[in-house]
Amino acid sequence: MTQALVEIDRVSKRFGDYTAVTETSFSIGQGEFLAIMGSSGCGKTTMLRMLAGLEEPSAGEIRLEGCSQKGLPPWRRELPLVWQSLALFPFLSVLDNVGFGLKMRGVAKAERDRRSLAWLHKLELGEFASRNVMQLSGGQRQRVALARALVTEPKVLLLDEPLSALDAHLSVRMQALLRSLQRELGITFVYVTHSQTEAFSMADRVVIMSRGKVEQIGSPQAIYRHPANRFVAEFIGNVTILRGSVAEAGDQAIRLNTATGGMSVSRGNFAGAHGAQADFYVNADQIAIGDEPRHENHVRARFLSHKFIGNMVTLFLEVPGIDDDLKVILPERTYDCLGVQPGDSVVASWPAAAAHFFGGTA
Amino acid sequence: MTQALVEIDRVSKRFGDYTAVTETSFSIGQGEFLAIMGSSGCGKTTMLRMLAGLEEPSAGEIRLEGCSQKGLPPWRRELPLVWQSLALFPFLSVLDNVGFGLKMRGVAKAERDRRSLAWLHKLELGEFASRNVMQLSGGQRQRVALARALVTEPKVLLLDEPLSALDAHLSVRMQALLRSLQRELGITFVYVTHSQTEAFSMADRVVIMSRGKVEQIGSPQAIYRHPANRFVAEFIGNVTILRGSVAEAGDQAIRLNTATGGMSVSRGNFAGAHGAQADFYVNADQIAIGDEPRHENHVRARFLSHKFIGNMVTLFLEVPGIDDDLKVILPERTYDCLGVQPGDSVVASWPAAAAHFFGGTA
Amino acid sequence: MLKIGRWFGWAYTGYTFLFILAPIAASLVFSFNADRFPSLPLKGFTTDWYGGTFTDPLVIEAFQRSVMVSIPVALLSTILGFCAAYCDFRFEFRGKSLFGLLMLLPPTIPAVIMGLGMLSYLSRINLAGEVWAVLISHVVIALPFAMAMIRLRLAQMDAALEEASWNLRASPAQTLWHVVLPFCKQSLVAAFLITAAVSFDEFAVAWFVSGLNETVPVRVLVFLQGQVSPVINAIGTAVFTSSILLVAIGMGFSGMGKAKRAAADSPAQPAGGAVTNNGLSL
Amino acid sequence: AGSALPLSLTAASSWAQSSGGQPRTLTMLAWYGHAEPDIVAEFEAKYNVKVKPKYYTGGDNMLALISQSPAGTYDLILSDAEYVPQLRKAGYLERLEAKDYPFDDYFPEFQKFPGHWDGNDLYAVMVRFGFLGVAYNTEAVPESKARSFKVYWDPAYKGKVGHFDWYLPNMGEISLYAGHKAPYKLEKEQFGKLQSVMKSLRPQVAGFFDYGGTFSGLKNGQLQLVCGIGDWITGTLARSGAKVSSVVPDEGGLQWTESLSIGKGTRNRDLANAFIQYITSAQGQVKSAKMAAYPALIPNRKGWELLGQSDAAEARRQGMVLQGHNVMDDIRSGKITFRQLPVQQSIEDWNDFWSEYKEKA
Amino acid sequence: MSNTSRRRWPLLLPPLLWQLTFFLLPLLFLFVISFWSVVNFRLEPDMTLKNWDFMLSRSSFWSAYGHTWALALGAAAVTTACSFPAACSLAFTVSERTRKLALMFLVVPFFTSYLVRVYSWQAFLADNGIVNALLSVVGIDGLPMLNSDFGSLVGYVTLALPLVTLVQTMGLAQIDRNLIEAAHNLRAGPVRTLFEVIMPLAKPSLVVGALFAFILAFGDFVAPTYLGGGAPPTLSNLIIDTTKSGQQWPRAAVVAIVMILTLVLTSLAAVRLAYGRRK
Ligand SMILES: Nc1ncnc2c1ncn2[C@@H]1O[C@H](COP(=O)(O)OP(=O)(O)OP(=O)(O)O)[C@@H](O)[C@H]1O
Ligand SMILES: Nc1ncnc2c1ncn2[C@@H]1O[C@H](COP(=O)(O)OP(=O)(O)OP(=O)(O)O)[C@@H](O)[C@H]1O
Ligand SMILES: [Mg+2]
Ligand SMILES: [Mg+2]
Repeated sequence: MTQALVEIDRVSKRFGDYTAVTETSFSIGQGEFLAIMGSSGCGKTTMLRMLAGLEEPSAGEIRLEGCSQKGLPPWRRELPLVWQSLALFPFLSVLDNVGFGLKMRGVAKAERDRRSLAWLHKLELGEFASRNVMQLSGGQRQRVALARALVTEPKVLLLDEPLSALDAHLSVRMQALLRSLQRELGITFVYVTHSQTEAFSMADRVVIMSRGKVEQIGSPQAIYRHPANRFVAEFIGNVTILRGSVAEAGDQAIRLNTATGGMSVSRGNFAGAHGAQADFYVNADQIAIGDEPRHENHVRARFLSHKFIGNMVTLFLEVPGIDDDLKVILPERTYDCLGVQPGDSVVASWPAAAAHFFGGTA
Repeated sequence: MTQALVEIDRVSKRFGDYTAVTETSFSIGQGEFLAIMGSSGCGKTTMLRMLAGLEEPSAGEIRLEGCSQKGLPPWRRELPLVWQSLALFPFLSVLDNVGFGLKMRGVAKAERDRRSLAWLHKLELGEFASRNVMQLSGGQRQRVALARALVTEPKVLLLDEPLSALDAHLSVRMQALLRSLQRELGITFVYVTHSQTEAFSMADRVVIMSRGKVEQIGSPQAIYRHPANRFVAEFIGNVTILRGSVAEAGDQAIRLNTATGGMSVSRGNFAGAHGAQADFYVNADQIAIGDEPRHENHVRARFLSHKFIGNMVTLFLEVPGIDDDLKVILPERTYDCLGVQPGDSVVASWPAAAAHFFGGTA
Repeated sequence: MLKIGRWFGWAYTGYTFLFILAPIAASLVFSFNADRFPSLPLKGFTTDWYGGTFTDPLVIEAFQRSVMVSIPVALLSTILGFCAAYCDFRFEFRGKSLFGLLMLLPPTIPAVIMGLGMLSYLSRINLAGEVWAVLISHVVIALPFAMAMIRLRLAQMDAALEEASWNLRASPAQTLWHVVLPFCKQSLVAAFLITAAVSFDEFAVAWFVSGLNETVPVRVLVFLQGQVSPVINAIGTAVFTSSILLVAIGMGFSGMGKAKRAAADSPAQPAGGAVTNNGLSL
Repeated sequence: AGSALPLSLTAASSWAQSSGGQPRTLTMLAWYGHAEPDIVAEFEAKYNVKVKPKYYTGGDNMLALISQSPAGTYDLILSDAEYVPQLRKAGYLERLEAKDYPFDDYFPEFQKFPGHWDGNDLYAVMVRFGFLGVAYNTEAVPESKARSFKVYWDPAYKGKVGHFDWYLPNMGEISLYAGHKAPYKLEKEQFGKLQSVMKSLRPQVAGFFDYGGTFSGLKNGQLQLVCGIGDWITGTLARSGAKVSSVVPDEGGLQWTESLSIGKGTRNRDLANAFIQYITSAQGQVKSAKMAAYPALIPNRKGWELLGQSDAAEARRQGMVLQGHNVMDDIRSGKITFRQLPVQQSIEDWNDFWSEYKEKA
Repeated sequence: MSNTSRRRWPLLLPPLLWQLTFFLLPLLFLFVISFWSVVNFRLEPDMTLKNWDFMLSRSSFWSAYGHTWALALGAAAVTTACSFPAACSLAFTVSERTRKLALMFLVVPFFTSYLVRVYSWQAFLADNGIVNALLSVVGIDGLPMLNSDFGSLVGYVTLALPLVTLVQTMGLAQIDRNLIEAAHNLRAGPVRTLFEVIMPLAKPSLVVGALFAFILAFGDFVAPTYLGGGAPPTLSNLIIDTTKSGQQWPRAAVVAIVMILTLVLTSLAAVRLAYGRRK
């Protein structure tokens, strides 16, 4: 990681009795694209608002380039925020919206307009400069909000679910725009989102939060492949969680007894004693389906239902003895070749390398 | 397809000068799960509202079990609708909300409550019967709205983006619920949605609309593999569209000259004469990447950027001579093995079977 | 900095309320002052003025009449106001903006002019000087208040609510009865109370058209023009007390109650994240 | 406008009549005070009747109320004498029988009061009267100064001079000050002079007040001189301890007169008649002289006698003593003129000037 | 819904007929009698322009008109300025609950006899009234307040302040907080935010509040009579004086019509100012 630009140091935020953010620490590097994800109400917006100075932390400190921001009112900070609702000024033209921040910094009108216009052109909004913002479409407004935040050339840009109001297509295009802007300008983005797709496809690192706490920080791949705990695994939703007691510890793998028989799980840095209960997870896209077991771990299961998403199919299998359905993700072509029908009995199998304990790195 | 339950016969709807739905015809079979998709403002809601009788078609006719619904006001129809906003009655208890339709049909109180309660239990809401609907969570309200529509045991249920207000997780669980309810009850669902995932994973058939017109109707797989036209292809977004002139027509494939050289495209029922210009598309997940061409069609391209979505990676390649980027979808593991970096030069290749003309069936 | 601004704001607001409430408070004080004229220093405590007020047959009659007028006024204006508000909310028709103007204009017509117009018109149709005249004029004045309040409530109604009701086979009439009216219930009660208060306080038009059938505020006006007696303060204080009760109850129905209920409910509602987790357990 | 209307009863009076044991209702249109308990209680008890007043605030207001109500609304009409001819001409009054009333006991000047008779037909009976002059605050203004209308122009009282908001008494007084012996009968140039004299007074003036405003203005010291009123206000105030008084100045004073008539279309003629008899009798006259709302002089000589016996102090205060100088002497000396409507100009002319006068600050 | 059009009549007719019969007709009738004449204290149907001619050619009418305008405008300005800080405080710095309570206290006087309140003000504003008594404690003596335009203004403000504060508070409370925070986030401090963001956003409620104050003051006769000393007269005073003057109802009707026209035009202009200027 590059040098830490923003440091969040044991920050908590309480609203009355309710603690929205609990003793959270992490730092954000120069030029990094950091996404914050988590279920609704977990404190993402609160985190961002504390960065912007719109809320004061109840405890802890936020540092920007090493300087504590404590007590600094929002209008003294250089951390522009892009709101989900955009918060464009409805009584101003597009140009004046973009120029607002410059005006507040005392930039003269001519210079202000020049710089605003340059940004509008960059975001392909040049022709709308004199329009009222209310006359723009959703995607256009979105870009105006971006231009307004970027025109002062900040080091860090905060974004709170900026794309959630857009329809799927627009959202995809805006993602591309955001990503390329961020690369091009070398700005640090702190990006709050609900959408796994957005976070995973854009961010360098993703923070997963739950109930005011950070559950995991890491690259999208790391989180996807190696969820740190049950919460993250369920949140990402691409694994099946199983449970067993340690029967035999090998070098590479550990053998467990589960409700459906013995299973091998990658050792990682797991240190459970013989007989200890342990949760582990199996990656859905590393499971093979067929009439015969093809890997060392295998269960016989009943094919319940499937979901077709893009060119992938998710299969739900009922395994005797375990509560959750076993999730299997196959490319559509593989699924077609299998020719199974709901209700059929199949064998699911996976190598020890597809199963991991929580918290172990691969 | 089973017997047509609902027939939409050259239906148009104009609002003043604006035509929201243009001469649309299709029919919906008994017990079918039909999803309607399309970009915002394309007339999906209008279509549904015409079915429910909330809008009267400007031209054409809607028939239910062969009977024209023309002139029938909404309160004489048996086509319950589930609103995106749910439209629950805030001043009634959960039980009374569910029983409203029965009350309007003159069902006595005791019987009404019995039937409503049975539905609430079925949807695991039994314990909330006497609560005010405002006190429920989003997902619970959603189920109340469903119960209210289903309690009268209709033949057809209309749903307008019922899940769009829920967060991603809740939405996935509700999808499973809806799908299993529909199967179990054998009711016809007409389901409007924005979300490709929802439509493709639940529906038997999908209708793709654009600007008031139907662009394609078919099973999710058919639409995914064989978009009928450029609009659908771009809407689904998993192909790259290319253009060429017919050079040589073979039995299985047709050879075209394109800006990047000759290409073979599956013949399908294409009937263009020699020299004719034609668009064709290449499925992104059937393209191989490497240092060498691996299939008969190949181009040299520059790897621009990639997007990580779940366990798949989308690569964008710049090909000299074509405007759009070439889209390639690879499993993450394949991508990892390739070890390419943005900026690298690669060879993309695909078999003739991965390229199709629009409108041709495979 | 911000704190100072905040305190300044609150102090200023306090002064504003002082300005608004001072005359009311003074009238309360002077209603117990032995001196016949409201001036300083106070002369000593007395309840004579109340005694005088509540034994004066004219005042008692005026009170009875005010009550008798304000209740039907409130009823009629609420009903008519609902009809007007609903039409404005639901229907599109030619001349709708004129309709709205006609419904909402009366409060902008100065009371003197309304009085003048009402008196000359009602005397043409043999109603001037009758209780009916007061009733009619007050409905004209109060209807816009009722309409505005109910219209505001209707604006909060999801348009889909009525459609949902039709969709569940309720005819438009049934929908009005089972959905729209229950939805507006609080605002109907509030409109009733507030129109009653408007009628109970209106003096200018009533003075023109009431003839011998004086209402309480007309009596006050007559006292003010003629006798200048502390009875004015006594009546004022009594009317203030009853108005404050009516309005408080009205407000309670329209908003405060809701706020309170919401506050009481919120613990029952699982906080953000919890909704996701226990919302569905299929 | 209401004259063409068919006869109808108010809801209130028809209720009262339909129920036997209930008291009947007698309606009265009057200045404030004439139907208060101190005046009517005895009458009400005697006839089992309830007197129900509508109080007006000036002759024009009274005319408006009559004209906008159906005939028969008001059984009794108490009006300022100068309005009686207008009411009669407009057909709002019933004719009265002269023999019903104790005219023989009246001072001769008041037996055949101008305007109350049309030839030999009687339409109104005089009940009480009073003088209008200079009303002043006895602490701020010495009586010697108040003895002339000139005091209104005194710079010491700038901004402390009030007008009773009715053109008639004010313009009459200033007309007297301008030297017009017949203050309401003005030639064109005399009217012009009146206007210019009045305009010169305007800078002194604090405002224009109704009865209530005048009352509280004098009481709380806001006003130290008031033009257009007399003892009917200051007397009342003095009774409650205010330091105010009024005098008839040397230039002369005006007399206001209140008279009772019976409204056209009354359903209670007998009661109405009885009331006039009651209030014009000696006992009634004493009550009227001492009316709580505002005291006044009475035209009934027997009334004077009775007042002298029952309340000598009040009789003295008002100058209604049969021995020694009394108010009748002022009238007989020509110092007092009846207030009346303008003769050569129209009411509107005077009123318009009054409006204009108010305007110029 | 096209098929609802027939069903609106049972709901539309009652209020429509009521307001036509008892509101529009009286006003039209007022217009009609402005062409009638008065003979012998009685109104006689006529078709004469002389009332219009008479009133509109009077200089006293026009100066009353000017005076009323000035007073009403003053009332609108003073009330707006007085209530804005309070409305800001209520809208932004207190809890929802406190705000509701405060708004209730604002509404209550609206339904408390205005006459009684004006009467009460006399005791405050008189030369030796309560205010002067308090002022003399700090060594200021004898400010004349009663029976002046100042007195009238106090009355108007009494009448309009609660309503205006209410309108402004509701307008301000509706402002999207995000916009204020966005302004802060773009480095606008509290004062600049007030002028650059809050004021433009609150413009409709400011204008509508001022309009209410204007309308109320324009038509009120109580404050100028009991606190303003009745001089110089306002148009409402003029109406009352004119009806007194030999039953000149037609002339009073002329004044009334001019007042209504003025108010309608002012309202239109104000609404345009409040909502119209959006590109
Ligand atoms: N001003 C406030 N007063 C009281 N509680 C608050 C306040 N702001 C936020 N909260 C609470 O803090 C918690 C976290 O809120 P926050 O807005 O940060 O969630 P979030 O993660 O952004 O959720 P979402 O995804 O729904 O936007 C929530 O439970 C919320 O109710
Ligand atoms: N009542 C109406 N009057 C005028 N135009 C209307 C009306 N209802 C819909 N439209 C227009 O008809 C078009 C189709 O609207 P519709 O609501 O059916 O779109 P939609 O496909 O449901 O869009 P979305 O995905 O945004 O819900 C839109 O352009 C809309 O503006
Ligand atoms: Mg948030
Ligand atoms: Mg829609």
